[in-house]
Amino acid sequence: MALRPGADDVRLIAFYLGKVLLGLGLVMLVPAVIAVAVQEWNAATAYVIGASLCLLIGAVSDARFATRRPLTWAHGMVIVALAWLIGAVFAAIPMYLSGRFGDPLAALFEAMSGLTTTGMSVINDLDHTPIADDVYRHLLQFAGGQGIVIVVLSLFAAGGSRVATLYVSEARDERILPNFIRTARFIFAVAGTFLVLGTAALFVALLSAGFTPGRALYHAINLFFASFDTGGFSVMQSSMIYYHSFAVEIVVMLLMIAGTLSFGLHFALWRGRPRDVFRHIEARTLAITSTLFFAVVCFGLLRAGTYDTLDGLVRKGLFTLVSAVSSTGHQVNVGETYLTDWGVLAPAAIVGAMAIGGMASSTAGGIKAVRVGIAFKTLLHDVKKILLPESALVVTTYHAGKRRILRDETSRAATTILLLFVVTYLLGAMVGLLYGEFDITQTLFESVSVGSNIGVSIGVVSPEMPRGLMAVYILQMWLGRLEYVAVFALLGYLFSLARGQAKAA
Amino acid sequence: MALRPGADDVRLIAFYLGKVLLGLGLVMLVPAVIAVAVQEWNAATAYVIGASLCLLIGAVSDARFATRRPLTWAHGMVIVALAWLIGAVFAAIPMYLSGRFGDPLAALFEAMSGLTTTGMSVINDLDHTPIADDVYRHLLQFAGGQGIVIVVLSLFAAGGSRVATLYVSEARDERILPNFIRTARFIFAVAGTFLVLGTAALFVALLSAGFTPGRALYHAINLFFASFDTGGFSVMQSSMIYYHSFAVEIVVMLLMIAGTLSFGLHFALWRGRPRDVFRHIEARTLAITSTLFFAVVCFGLLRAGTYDTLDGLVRKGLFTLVSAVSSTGHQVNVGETYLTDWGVLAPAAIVGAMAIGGMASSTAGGIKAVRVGIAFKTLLHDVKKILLPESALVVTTYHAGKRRILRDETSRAATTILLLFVVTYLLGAMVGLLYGEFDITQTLFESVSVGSNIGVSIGVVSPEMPRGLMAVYILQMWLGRLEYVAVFALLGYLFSLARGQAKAA
Amino acid sequence: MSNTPSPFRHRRRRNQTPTPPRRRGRTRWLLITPIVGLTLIVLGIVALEAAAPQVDTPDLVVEDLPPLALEPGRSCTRQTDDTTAAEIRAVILPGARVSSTQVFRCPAAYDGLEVSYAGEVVGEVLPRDGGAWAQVNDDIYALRVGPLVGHRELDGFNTGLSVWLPDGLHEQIEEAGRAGRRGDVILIRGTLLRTDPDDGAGLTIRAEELEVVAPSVTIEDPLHVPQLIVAIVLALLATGAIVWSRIVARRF
Amino acid sequence: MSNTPSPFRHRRRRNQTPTPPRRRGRTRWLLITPIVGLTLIVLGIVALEAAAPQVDTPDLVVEDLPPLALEPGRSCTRQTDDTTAAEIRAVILPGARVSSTQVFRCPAAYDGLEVSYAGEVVGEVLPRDGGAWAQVNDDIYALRVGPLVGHRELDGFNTGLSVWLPDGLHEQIEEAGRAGRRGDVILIRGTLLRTDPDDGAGLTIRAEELEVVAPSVTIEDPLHVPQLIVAIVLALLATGAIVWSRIVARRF
Repeated sequence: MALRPGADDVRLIAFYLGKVLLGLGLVMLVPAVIAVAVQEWNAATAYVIGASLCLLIGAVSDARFATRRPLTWAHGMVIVALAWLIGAVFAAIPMYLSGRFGDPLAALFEAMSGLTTTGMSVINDLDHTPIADDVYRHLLQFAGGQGIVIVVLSLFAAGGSRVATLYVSEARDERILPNFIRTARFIFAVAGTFLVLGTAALFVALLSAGFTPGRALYHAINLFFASFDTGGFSVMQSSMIYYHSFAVEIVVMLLMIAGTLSFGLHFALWRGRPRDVFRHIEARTLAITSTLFFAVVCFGLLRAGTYDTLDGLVRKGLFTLVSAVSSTGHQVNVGETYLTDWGVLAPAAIVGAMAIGGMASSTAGGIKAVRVGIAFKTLLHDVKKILLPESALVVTTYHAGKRRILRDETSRAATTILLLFVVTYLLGAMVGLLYGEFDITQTLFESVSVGSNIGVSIGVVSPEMPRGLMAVYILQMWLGRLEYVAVFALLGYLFSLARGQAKAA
Repeated sequence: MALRPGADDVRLIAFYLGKVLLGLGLVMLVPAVIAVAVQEWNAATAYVIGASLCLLIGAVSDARFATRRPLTWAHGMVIVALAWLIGAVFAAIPMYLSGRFGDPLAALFEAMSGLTTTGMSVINDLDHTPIADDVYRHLLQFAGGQGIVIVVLSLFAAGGSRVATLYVSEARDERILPNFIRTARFIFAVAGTFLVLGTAALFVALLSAGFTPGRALYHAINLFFASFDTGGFSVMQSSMIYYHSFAVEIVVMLLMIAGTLSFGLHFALWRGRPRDVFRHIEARTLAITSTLFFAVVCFGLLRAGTYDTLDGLVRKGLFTLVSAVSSTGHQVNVGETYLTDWGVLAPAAIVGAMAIGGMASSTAGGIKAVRVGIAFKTLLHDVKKILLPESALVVTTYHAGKRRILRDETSRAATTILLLFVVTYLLGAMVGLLYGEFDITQTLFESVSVGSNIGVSIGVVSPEMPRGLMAVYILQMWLGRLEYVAVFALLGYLFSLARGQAKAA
Repeated sequence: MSNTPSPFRHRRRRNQTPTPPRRRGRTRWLLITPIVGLTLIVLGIVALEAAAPQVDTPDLVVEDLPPLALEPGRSCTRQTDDTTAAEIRAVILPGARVSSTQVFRCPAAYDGLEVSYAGEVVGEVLPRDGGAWAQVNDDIYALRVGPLVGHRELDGFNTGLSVWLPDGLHEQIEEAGRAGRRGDVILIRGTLLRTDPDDGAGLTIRAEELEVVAPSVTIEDPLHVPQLIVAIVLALLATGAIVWSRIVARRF
Repeated sequence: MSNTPSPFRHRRRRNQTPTPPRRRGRTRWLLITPIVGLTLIVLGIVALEAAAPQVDTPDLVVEDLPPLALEPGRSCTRQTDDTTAAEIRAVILPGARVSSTQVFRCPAAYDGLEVSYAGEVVGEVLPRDGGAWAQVNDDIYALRVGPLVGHRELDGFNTGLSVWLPDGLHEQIEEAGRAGRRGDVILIRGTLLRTDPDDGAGLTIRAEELEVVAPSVTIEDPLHVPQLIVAIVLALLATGAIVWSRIVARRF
């Protein structure tokens, strides 16, 4: 990486980015076709423009930069970091053409929010949005959640082995099957199964909630993408409130929980090894922290007098917590009421749950339960070392697939990333405070929500929000999704490039 | 430590704790004498009772448990952890007898606050408090700040070498002179010099502020203890507001800064090596973070319209920041006005500055600049490692007395303690929220303030505060002062003891 | 290209032969092209969006609504500031018209009060036993400028309340709003419940009276012809590029 | 005592000879004594404090003060809630009496207003060029129950405002409050400045009129005889213990 990158490296990166654009172009064809089918002509032309631009550039780069040079680890990092950025820029094109965003930055926010499965929205007048636009927004979550980068590369690239490195740099370092292609196929199998089952369950629940079959199917598919990919976009501005149905809420909760399970745990469940799930450090951490946070949320809501029935605690408190932990962001309350009607304790607990987020190797965001678990074990380990004579050997173990010994590098990596997340949360909140319009509860809530790719909003994010803050939030979503490492690699790469250029000029 | 401690160990610990009580008893004789001199008879009897109890128990333990057994590292830790607890309990006795605290817990809070140089006060009607009580409160800061434990032990214990271990466990691990006794003498020389110079400067400033010579001397001595030992108690409830004097504020600021310099840097200055100060990682970290925080405070105050003059930014903004960074806690604003009149950004910046706190090996509290600096270097180090090929050797250095290589253990220790502080801050804030009376700005501010032994208050701490929260804050002050390690050691020790007892029973 | 894995490149540079200038030039070109290209694309898209045909929607202003009880309405915070809620509650007369924004700023103040509320029914009316749920928006798109179709009067999110319409009332609603259609605007009178036990503690209004104030209106989105032309041209170009790249790929 | 450095003591215990029972018993005794002792000390101190002689202070209530402008007064937050400040400001009549607590809850509302303020001068009056600074408290100790001497009516912190008294006014103050003395209670009228430029942007009242409402009062703190007796006994015991320990130490 400290090598000055040459033209060959840039070509290689361009080649793979072209592949990503090809994939994105294909995704955009879906709403284009739907728009034609429902005769939304202006939407149709917008998606054709977006898709054409992606495919055009993708095809040109494919033809011009075709290479058999192997990918290094550094290349992989840079490609992933750039793919999310450039992907969001191109994904924003048809959004901006819809006329529902005040400026290109807002469209970029929406696109980044979709691709990173954050699910914060800044769209104006969502309730009158064309069907094609709705489908596209929800589809972006699926594309981003199931890893547009990996998927596209695994489909297009000649051999699977050399793209496996991309997989690692996207913070999904748990390879559950030896072969990369087989892993990708397993992920697709899981997603496909859930797609069929989840959509069917939602369809039934929506039918019984009073929807007509056509609308029920439409809502079911969109809800599935938003829930299982832990996105959190919604068809109606009122989000889950719109459905007035406990059945829908239960299915959505189950899908959110499924979405936050790591692929590794899905694999264990798939193979009928539930014990692996219960012993896994990540599952345990999440179970413990979520239980604690739920207790605090309940205490806070009861004490504040917000809800005094089991109904309220479950359908509002538990649902919001699950939505936060899974980093989905579906809301059963209007954002502002977290500030005005939830007291002081419950929102703080939600912020805590959001900061931790879900599991690594899933579409969930946040610090990730595994890092919190390992950081906790590290603390215990260090305390134990204090208590024992210096000569004593302290060994700490944890379960992650199998029993593992806690190594110093693991500890270090976990705490470093954890600290980076915390620092980003705080800086984001600080930037929010700079505007003076919001108080610290609001800016902290929102900063953690975007930094963890959650999407539950307390009302700071809106179409009218300050543009500087919007840019910071876009950055936070990108950093949070990539978990920093790939971004640092990109910065290092750009730095070496700039140095090379400066000399040549 | 995992050894089951026996009677010999308990005797050894009791012996040294007795020494600590002897020292505390001597401290209490000072207000007793003053009370007699100014004819405050009830105060006099209260201090005689406190001093007698300390001296009685100290003398008995001295006679009964005298031992020449060497101190182990574990013993040192346990003694230090217990010394602050038991010291605070005995120090609270004359306070409670003054009748100015609603219950013994409040008196314990005040005593712990003084000994740990926190400086939060819960005394009722401070403005009518007898002179002896005022002197005692301020003296406690000096006793705690200059390390009652070390000092007493270094004076009483036969040889200096075996108590050096205590010094380390109190988180002052930078031995600046090879010999312990010489180090202690140097610390005394520094404190003595500052005592003379600082009190003289304050005396002059107070005379010109309109005080009579007698009252000026009285205020000067108390202010010196509260400022140089980064305590923050005050003679009048209105704290620094009472003096209406920029000159007093400037001398106090200089004393606070002197108090937050580590003994190592004092030594460098003393020896005429200012360059060592500027290169030191801790000085640099503090300079950079304080400058940034000051910029944010100014921006926040200007934007909110709180102050629009240089006067306001310096005498209110800068003073409060210095008071926070040095973990002193002198206030130039009434606590509640931070909430009602400072906007949202400036208080957040103050919280950030308080969380970091001052330098290690000083009387300042908080995470400590050296840990923040090392954690930052660790992050840079890890990022550099990402950017370089795996085979490359990454070496990060920092200055601390001399140029040092950043070792993994140093990084690990720094980040672990940093995380513990952050977790404690958040838990303390969460407990505050449980009561529902305070919002998150208040509980976070106050939790960080007590956890860092600062003492700036936004109004949560008061004589009427919830008692559960008060107990939590006492714990936070104790943990913050000991920086966790000694407390963990104590817990481990108690655990092994309990196990031993359980079997014997 | 050197293989020295050092971050201190400038110190070492002197001892190396410079990289061939031609290659360096190509790298620069490879970096500048995408930046220039992206800028052009963004500018083009912005220009295209600005050229969209606009529609006037003055006839969508809903008039003759009762005035709002409070404007804009203060915020309260449960637990730490309950007095504000009490003060607001004290000034709301029975049956006064409230807005959704007001209610969200201080839900506790309105809990259990009899209020009026006016807005557009959006999405769909969801029939249940004994009545139906409707989402009723009272934002600017509902009451003033109409759905965001063919015009650019952006005013932020939709805001609205959930309304329970018992049998006998919801039948009056003909059409709910969706893309290109402003739904029926209704004026209701009912009880506002902060935690409706029949809706999982959701915030609802249980309507008792309903009046359709304005019928639903369909708005044509005029065809954006320049966008159509650009789309056709780009689609042709993209098809061509893909065909070409397939040919190249076969050769590769 | 074993030297095995393992945290898993219970696993190893079986293979060891048990520690001699006598020593174990002594450890327990060494642990229980301090706990029992500490408890006894705390109980004794609490009992002693409860036995303190009390004084009645009804004559310290300051009467005939004008009523407060607001009671208790709402809180505002600069920047995020400036409307509350404006609302409070609107209802304060010129010269109305304010309390320090009110002012701290919303300093912006009172900035520049002409107000009355009543309280006890505490500490000392600090003479400067052209006048003097005084700290004037209006808490319960100042206006109702008197200094916390000989009674136990605890009511929290002192609260008060800084007052600038120009020459001609501060001379009227005879004594400021301190331990065992309630200072002069004064009623002033003046301008409240949120950021007084002559006081480094401090919050002050610049007085224009002053009236001494109640003169200073000295309160005797009655001697706590039981406490005196306990002190003498303990002091003798402590002296004895120290002498004894010196003797033991010489032998050691």
